[in-house]
Amino acid sequence: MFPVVRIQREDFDLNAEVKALSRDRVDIGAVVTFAGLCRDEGGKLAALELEHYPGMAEAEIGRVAAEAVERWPLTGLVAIHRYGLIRPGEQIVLVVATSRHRRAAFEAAEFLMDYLKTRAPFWKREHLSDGTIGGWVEAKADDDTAAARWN
Amino acid sequence: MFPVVRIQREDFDLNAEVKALSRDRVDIGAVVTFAGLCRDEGGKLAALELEHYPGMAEAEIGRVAAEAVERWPLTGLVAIHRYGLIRPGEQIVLVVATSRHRRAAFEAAEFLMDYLKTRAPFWKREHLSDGTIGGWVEAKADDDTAAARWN
Amino acid sequence: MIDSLTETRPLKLVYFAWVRERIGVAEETVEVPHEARTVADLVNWLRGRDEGYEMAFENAAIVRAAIDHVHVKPEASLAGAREIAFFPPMTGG
Amino acid sequence: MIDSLTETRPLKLVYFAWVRERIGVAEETVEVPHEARTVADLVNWLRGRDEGYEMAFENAAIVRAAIDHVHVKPEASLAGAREIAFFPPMTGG
Repeated sequence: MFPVVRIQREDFDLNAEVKALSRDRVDIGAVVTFAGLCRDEGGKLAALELEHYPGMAEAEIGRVAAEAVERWPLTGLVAIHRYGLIRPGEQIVLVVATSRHRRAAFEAAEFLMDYLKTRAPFWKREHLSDGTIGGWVEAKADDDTAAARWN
Repeated sequence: MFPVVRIQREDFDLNAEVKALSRDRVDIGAVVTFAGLCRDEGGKLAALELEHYPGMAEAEIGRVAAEAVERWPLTGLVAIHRYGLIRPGEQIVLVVATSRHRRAAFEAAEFLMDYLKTRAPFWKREHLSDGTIGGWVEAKADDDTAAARWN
Repeated sequence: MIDSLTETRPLKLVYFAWVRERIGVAEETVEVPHEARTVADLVNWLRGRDEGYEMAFENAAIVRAAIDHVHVKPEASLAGAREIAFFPPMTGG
Repeated sequence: MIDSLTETRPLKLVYFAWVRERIGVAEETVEVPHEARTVADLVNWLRGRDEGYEMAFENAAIVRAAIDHVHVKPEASLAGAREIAFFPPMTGG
């Protein structure tokens, strides 16, 4: 099984990705998806701008995905991360993990998200509702703690 | 937030359920879905027959969903369970949990599935590829262990 | 003792999966003696009715019960129950 | 010491987010003295170049580095590196 990793400006379709992994298969028992959306933070935010490191973003998410494939008996794995300007309510990131059993699919999806948060070279900057450009979003210690759980 | 619980014979649409929870909202950061599919067990199985206890199935899943809403700060929660004859590759069960942050959405979805496995009044019987009706699927100690994690 | 009307009351019982198959009916309303106060009493009384019940409850600890759509333990009281269900451990999801 | 051709080599550097903003360019190829053998050496040398670099690396422990698309620690060797990147802690996902 080879994980699918895509870094793209355009939106993605959760349903199409799930269908692509499960079509014509009868050995999958569990499909777990995670979609990360842009919040407006109570009206404060007009958009998030996502900068990324082309080349390394694909490589790094690919390494994390390959590690997930090593650790859990998956039948499929997809990771898609968008860059550019993303408005509240829009999708930023998608992970789909399929497996025979639910525990592997849940764990692999959570693992991928935790690592993606702390290792994938993306940086968020806030565009505020008043038209100004806010600061760069600061990394959260919570996310490091979450990623450390898997060691 | 009031969880959606549906017990139905017909198939469901993952995408429609996600859209229903997230449409016109800008306060959701995380959408986790779990779909449980019927496996063919290496060609052995022609279908799974799912018997359920009408009335109690809705009530019990409703209680588990209400408990998830108590425990995690969710913005939305859906649980759908099918009954009747379900063929390999078809969907059996769906859980969708949305929240501001990913940890709550992941945990609530896993909790709901673990409890649903051990407390929702459904029973699976195997219909075999050779045309005969196999036995009732036995409950797994694994599932009890998984549910006990949340106590 | 069980033949007087005042000493029994009707209870609606429902059965699922292999419990249903062994007993041979999906639901029934039976006259249960007042002495049967708990789910465990009811199970004991049912086992004496015929071979099907005896088979269904041969490993009584494995059979689950619900009163009015809520899981209960063997020691649960039958008082006020409208519908009592017996079924194997659940295998949904 | 740094003015002889043999004592420097060109390195391609790329910067992201506020590291990029403070330095003022997204990428550049700079002549780095051979004495700079590790990422930490390179950071120290860059800080001496001008105020922008000094600001970018003022809290050097916070800035992350990658060599040829792989995260590395400050003590990582620059030998054979084609592209060295500096950026703040990641905030994707």
